[in-house]
Amino acid sequence: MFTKVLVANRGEIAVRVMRALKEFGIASVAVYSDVDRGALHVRMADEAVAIGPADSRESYLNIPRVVDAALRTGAQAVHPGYGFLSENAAFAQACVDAGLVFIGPSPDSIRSMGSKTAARAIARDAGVPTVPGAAGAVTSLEEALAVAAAVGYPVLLKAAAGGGGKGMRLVESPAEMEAALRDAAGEAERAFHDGRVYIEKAVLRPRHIEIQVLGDQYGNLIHLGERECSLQRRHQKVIEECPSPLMREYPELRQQMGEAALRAARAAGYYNAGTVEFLVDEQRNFYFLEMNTRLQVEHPVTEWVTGLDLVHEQLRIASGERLTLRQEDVRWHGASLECRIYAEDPENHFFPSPGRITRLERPAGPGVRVDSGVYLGWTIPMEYDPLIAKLSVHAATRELAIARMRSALEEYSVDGVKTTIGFFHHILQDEEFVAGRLHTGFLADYFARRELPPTPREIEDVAALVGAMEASRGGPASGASAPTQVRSLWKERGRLRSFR
Amino acid sequence: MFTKVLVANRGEIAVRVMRALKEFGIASVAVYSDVDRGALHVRMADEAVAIGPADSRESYLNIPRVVDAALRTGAQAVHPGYGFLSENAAFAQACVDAGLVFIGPSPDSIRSMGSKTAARAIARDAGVPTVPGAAGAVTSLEEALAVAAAVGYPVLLKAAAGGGGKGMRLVESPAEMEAALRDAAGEAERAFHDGRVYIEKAVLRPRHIEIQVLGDQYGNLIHLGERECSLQRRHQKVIEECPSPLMREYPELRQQMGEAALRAARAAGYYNAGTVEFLVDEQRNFYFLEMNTRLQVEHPVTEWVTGLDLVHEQLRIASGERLTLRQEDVRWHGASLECRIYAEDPENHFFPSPGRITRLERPAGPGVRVDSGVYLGWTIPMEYDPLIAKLSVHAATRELAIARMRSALEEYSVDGVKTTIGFFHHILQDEEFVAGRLHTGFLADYFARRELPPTPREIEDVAALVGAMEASRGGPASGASAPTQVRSLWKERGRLRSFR
Amino acid sequence: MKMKRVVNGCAMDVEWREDSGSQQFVVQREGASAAPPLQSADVQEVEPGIYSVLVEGRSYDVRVEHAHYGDFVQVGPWRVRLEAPVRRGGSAAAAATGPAKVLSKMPGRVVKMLVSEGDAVTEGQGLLVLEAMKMQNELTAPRAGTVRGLAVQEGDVVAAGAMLCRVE
Amino acid sequence: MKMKRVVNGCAMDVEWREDSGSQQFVVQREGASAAPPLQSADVQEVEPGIYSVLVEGRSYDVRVEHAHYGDFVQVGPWRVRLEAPVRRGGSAAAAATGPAKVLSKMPGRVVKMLVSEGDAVTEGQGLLVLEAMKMQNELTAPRAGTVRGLAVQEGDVVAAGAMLCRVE
Repeated sequence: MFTKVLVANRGEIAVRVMRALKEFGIASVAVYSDVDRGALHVRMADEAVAIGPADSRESYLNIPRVVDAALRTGAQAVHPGYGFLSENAAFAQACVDAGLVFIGPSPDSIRSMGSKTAARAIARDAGVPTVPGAAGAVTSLEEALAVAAAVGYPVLLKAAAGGGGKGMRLVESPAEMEAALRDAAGEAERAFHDGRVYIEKAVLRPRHIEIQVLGDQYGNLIHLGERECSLQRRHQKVIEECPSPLMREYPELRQQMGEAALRAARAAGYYNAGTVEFLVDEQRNFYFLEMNTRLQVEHPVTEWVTGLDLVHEQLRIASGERLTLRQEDVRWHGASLECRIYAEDPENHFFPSPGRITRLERPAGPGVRVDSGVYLGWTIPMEYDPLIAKLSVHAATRELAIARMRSALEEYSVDGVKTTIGFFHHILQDEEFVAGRLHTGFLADYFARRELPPTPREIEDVAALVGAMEASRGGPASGASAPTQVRSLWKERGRLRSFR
Repeated sequence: MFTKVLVANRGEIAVRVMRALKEFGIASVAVYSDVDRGALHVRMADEAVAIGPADSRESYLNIPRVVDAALRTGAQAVHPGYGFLSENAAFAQACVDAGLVFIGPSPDSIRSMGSKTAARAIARDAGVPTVPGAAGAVTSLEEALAVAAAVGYPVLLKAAAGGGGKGMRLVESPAEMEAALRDAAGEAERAFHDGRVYIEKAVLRPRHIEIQVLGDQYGNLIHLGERECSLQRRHQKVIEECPSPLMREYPELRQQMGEAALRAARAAGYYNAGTVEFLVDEQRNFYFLEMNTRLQVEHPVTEWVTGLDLVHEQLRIASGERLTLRQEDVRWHGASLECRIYAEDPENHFFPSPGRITRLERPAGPGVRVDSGVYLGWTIPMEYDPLIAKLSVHAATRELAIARMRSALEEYSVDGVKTTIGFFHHILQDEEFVAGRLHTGFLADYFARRELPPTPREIEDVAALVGAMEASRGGPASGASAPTQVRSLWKERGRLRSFR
Repeated sequence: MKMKRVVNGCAMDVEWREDSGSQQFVVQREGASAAPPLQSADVQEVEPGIYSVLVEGRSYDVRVEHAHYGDFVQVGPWRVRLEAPVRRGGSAAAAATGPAKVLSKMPGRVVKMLVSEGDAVTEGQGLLVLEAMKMQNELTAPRAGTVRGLAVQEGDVVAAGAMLCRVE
Repeated sequence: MKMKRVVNGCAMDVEWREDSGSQQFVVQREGASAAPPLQSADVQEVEPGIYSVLVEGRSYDVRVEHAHYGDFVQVGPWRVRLEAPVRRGGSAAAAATGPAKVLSKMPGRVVKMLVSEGDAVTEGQGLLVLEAMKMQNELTAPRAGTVRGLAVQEGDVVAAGAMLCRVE
C-alpha cells in the first residue's frame, strides 16, 4: 500500500478521500489555489502545496503543477476525485510518466471512454444497446439533418468530448437544427476546447440509471448495482438513490444492466471504480449513454446499500491488490438517498450563492451521513462548483429513507448563503417523487405543477413574535415602527388582563 | 401505529427516540425539568411539558408527573429510553393502568428480571449457566461468610435491585466481608431504595458480553448477536463493539450465547428489545449476569452491523405488530465500535466536568454516526449523567473500524468542558486493545501500564508559535512578558536575515 | 411591547407582555377582522439568534437569519421571510416609476458587458453577464430607459448587492 | 515579535517576523543549548481561535481553547497545555509554604461537610464531599493546617474554581 498520496482536488471529495487515506495510515497531500488556503481539505491534509491562482485553469487544472506537487512531496500516487482532471487522459498519462500511480483506470481507458462517440462504438461492439444516432461527430448541417431524419425527431445534440449537460441541445424539428448546432458546438468548444457534436435520438421521459463497476488490474470486474439519478436540473444530478424505484418492480433489470455495464467496461479494459450510465425508456429498454471513468459524486448511496467503501477499494486496486469480492458476494440492503446541498437559490433558477457561512448545523443520528467540504466561517469561493455537502441516508425501505432524509434536512441549517435544503424538503413531499415515478424531465414538470403548502398561521405567529422581540431589542432586523403606531391588540380584543 | 408518543427521558436517547418517531410520522412529546428548558430534546420535540425541578426524583423519576404529562397531551404510548424509569416496573404498570402503551416489555417481565436474584433463578431454571453464588439476597454476615466460603474467594457483592456498578464490592478474604457488606448495602439503599445484596463468585479477568434480543407480543423471539462491553470504568461501559473479538476466534460462541439469551428471555415472557448480559471467563464459559429490560446505551453498534433500527422495531412491536424478521434473516456485516463521549476528566479519575459548550465540531463522513444530546452554547447541567454523545463507527473489519474511530475522534472537538475524546484516542492506539485482549479489568491495567507518547517537538513548536501570536494580540491567554525580556533568537543563531 | 412586522409579505401587529417568565402575545394580521387569540409563549434564546419557543405546549425551534439576501425566520421546516414595515409613501412606491437600480444578486465576475453608458434599453434587455461557480447569469433591465452610472467593466469582481448601474 | 510561553510545562522563547504573508519563526526551549532552527510558517486564523498552520509544507489544524480549567492548544490529535510564564519569586513559590486555597474542581453541590471552621486537619484529610452528575467527590486538604474562611455549607451549589476554604 502507498505511504503518501496527493489528492488533486478540493471540497468535499478531497475531504472524503483524505478520510480514507487516514484510515489506511496513508499521509495525504493537499493542493490548493490562492482562495483555498483556508479550505477544509487543506486543514485536513498532512501536507499542503500551493499550486496557483483561483482560476482553476492555472491551479486545479494545471497538469504540470499538480504533478510537480506530487513529486516534490514524495507522494507515490494521485487521487483525482471527480471533476477537474479526473477524466483527463493526459493527466493520467502525465502521472504514469512521472512514475506516479494514477488512482483510476489506465490512460487508455480514459481516452477511449472520454470520447462519447468512441465510447458508443465500444459499447455497441460489446453488444450493449446504444441510442440510435450518428456513429461519430457530425461535420455539417446537411449531415445533421440527414441523421435526424433517419432516427426521427426529437433528437439530442451532444458534445463529443464532455459531460454535465454542457453543449447539449434538444432539437424538435429541422428548422431548429442550424441554431442548435451552432450553440451546442460553441458551448462545447468553450467548455472542453473541442467543438465536436454528435446526434442521438431523444429518448422521451427517460430515467437516468447508472451502474457502478469495480475492477482490478487482473481482469476481474464486478458491478455494485445501480443508482437512479433521474432528478436533474440543467443536466446536473440533484438527488440520487439506490435501489432505483424501477428495480423494485422489475428486479431482473439490475442484473441485466449490470451485465451490460460489465461488457462495456471489459471492452474498454477498465479497472478501478467507474460508472456506466444508461438511459432507460418507458418500456424499460436501456441504452448506453457514457462511462464516467472516475469516482462519482453520488457514490455514497452505493456504499450505504452494499456496505462497501469505494475509496478503500480504489486504493487497494491502485496499489495492485486483487479484488477479494466476487459478484455473488455483493448484496444490497435497504434503501439509500443522497441530496446534493448546493449554495444556490432554488427559487431563482438555482442562481449561485457564494459567500461566508455564518451558521452551520449538520444533521446526525442513525443512517445519516454528511460529506462536507465546508465549515462554519468558511467563505465559499465563487470560482468553483457550488456543492457544499452531500447528505445521504440509509434505512430499511425507500419510504423510511425518504422520511429520514426529510428529518435530516430539517436538522440541517446553513446561514449566510442560500442553499437547496428547503427545496429538497419540498421535493421529498411530492407525491410523484414518493411514488418513484422519476424521469429526467421530472424537475421541470415539478416546478410547473408544484403548489407549495401555505405557511400555517401558527408558524407565522411564532415568526412574527420572535421577529418582533428581536427587533425590540435592536437586533439587526429592527427598523421598528414607533410603539405608538401600533394599536393595542389587548384593548381591541376587550381582554384587558392584569399582568404581573 | 401510534400518532403521538411521550419520551420519558432527556439527552441523547430522547433525541434518538424522537428522530425515530419523526421518521414514522409520530408526534413526539418531551418532558423536561427546570434546568432542561433549553435542552436539545425539548427543541426537537413537537410538544414539551415541564415536569418539575432539576432533582430527577422530582421530575424524570416522578411517575405521576410523567404519566400525567402523557395523558394531558393525548399521547398513546411512552418510550422510557434507558436509565430513569426505564426499568421501573411500577412505572410500566402505571402506564398500562392509565391506558398508555409502555414501549418495552410487560411490567411482569421487568419485575422478574429487575430483581437480580429472581433473574438468576429464572435463568438457572431455563438452563442458562449462572455464576456460582447464593440463591437469594444474604441476610446476615454469617450467611455471607458461609456462601463465600462455599463458592471460594474472591467473591462479588452486588445490589439485588440495581445495576451500573452501584452497590458492588469485590471481597478477597473473610476479613474484608463486614465492611464491604455494609458499604454495598448502604450504596444500594441510596441508589435503589433497596439495600439487599447478594453474593457471587468473582470471575477473574472476565469479558462482559451481552446479547441483544427482540421479541414480539406473540412469542416470537430472535437475537441480534453480541456486543462486547468489557471496557468499563467504575462498572460503567466506555467502549462497546460488535463483533466481539472473541467471536472472531470462536464464531460458534455467538450462536451458543444467543440461544442461551433466548432461553432466559423466553422464561421471562419477554417482548420488545432487551439485553441479556453475560460474563465470559478465560475458558470461554459464559454465565448469565442480568437482563436489561430496555434499550441499551450501546444499541448503535448492533444497528450498524445488522442494518436494523432498534427503535423502529420497538415501535412496531409495541404497537402490536409481529416480528417480520426470522432468526435466519439476521446477518452481521463488518465491525462497529462505540465510544461514549462523557463530560469528564479522564486524567483525573473521570471527574465530572459540567459546563457550557463554547465550541463544538462533530465528526462526519462514511461510517460515522453521532448520537448527541447537546449543542453549541448548551450548558451541560450538573444534575444528570455526564454523557454528551455516543460516537459510533462501522467499517469492513475491526482494524478499519478502529482506524475510522481514531480519525473521527480527531475530528471531534468540544470546548468548555473536559471530555473523554483524547482518552479514547490513546486507548485506540493501545496494543492490547488493538489485539482485542479485553476483560473488565482492562482499563485499570491500562492506566497502570500506559505510557503516553511524548508530544513531538514540531507540535510543541507550532503550539508555542500560535500561543505566542495569540498572546501578542492580547488574546485571553496573554499575560505576555515584555518583549525586552526575551533574547533575540535570530541574533543568537547568528542568522540576521533581512525581512521585507 | 408592540411592534409591526411584515411576515411573508403580510403586515402584522404583534403585542406581547412579560408574565412571570413567559410571554402573553397577540398577532393581528392587517386587514383581518376577526379578533386574534391571546396566546401564551415561553421564548428562550438558546444561542444568539436561535430560540426555543413553547406556545401552549407546542415546541418550535426558531432560527433568525440575517443575510445580505434578506431576513428570515426558520420555524422548524418552515422558512418565513421577515421585513420591517415600509413607511407609507416611501421608497417602495417611488421605485416603480423613478430610476431603477440594477444590483448584483450574487458575488461574481463580470464576464461580458452588453451595454455601454448612455445606451437606450428596453425592459428585459440584457445588460451584462455575471459568472459565479461555473454558471453564467445575464442581468436584464428592470424597465425601459437609459443606462446611467455604469459602475463595472469586464473582469470586475462584484459583491452581492453591489450597484451595477441605473436604468433611468 | 518575541514572547515567552510555557508549553507542556516547558518555558520557550518564541520569536517571529512577518515575511510577505508568512512568518519566519524560531522556538528556543529554556535550557536547551543547541541553536533552534529557523522555520517558515503560514498561519491563517480560519475561525476565531482556530488556525490553519503550514510549516515547511506540513499542515496543522490548530485550535486554542481557553477554559476555566486552563488554556490548551490542540494541534491535530495532540493536546498541549499552554501557560503564561510565571514571574520569578511570584505566587507559585509562595503557594508551597503559605496558606493553601481549596478550590472546587468542578461545579457541583456540597452534599457533606467533613470539617468545620477552625478544625485542624492533616494533609490529605477529607474536607467536604461535592456531587455532580451522579458522582460524589471528596475534596482533601492540600497540606496540614487549620481550616479557615469556610465559604460553603451543605446544600450549596458551587461553580468550578470557587474558593471553598483555606488551609493555613
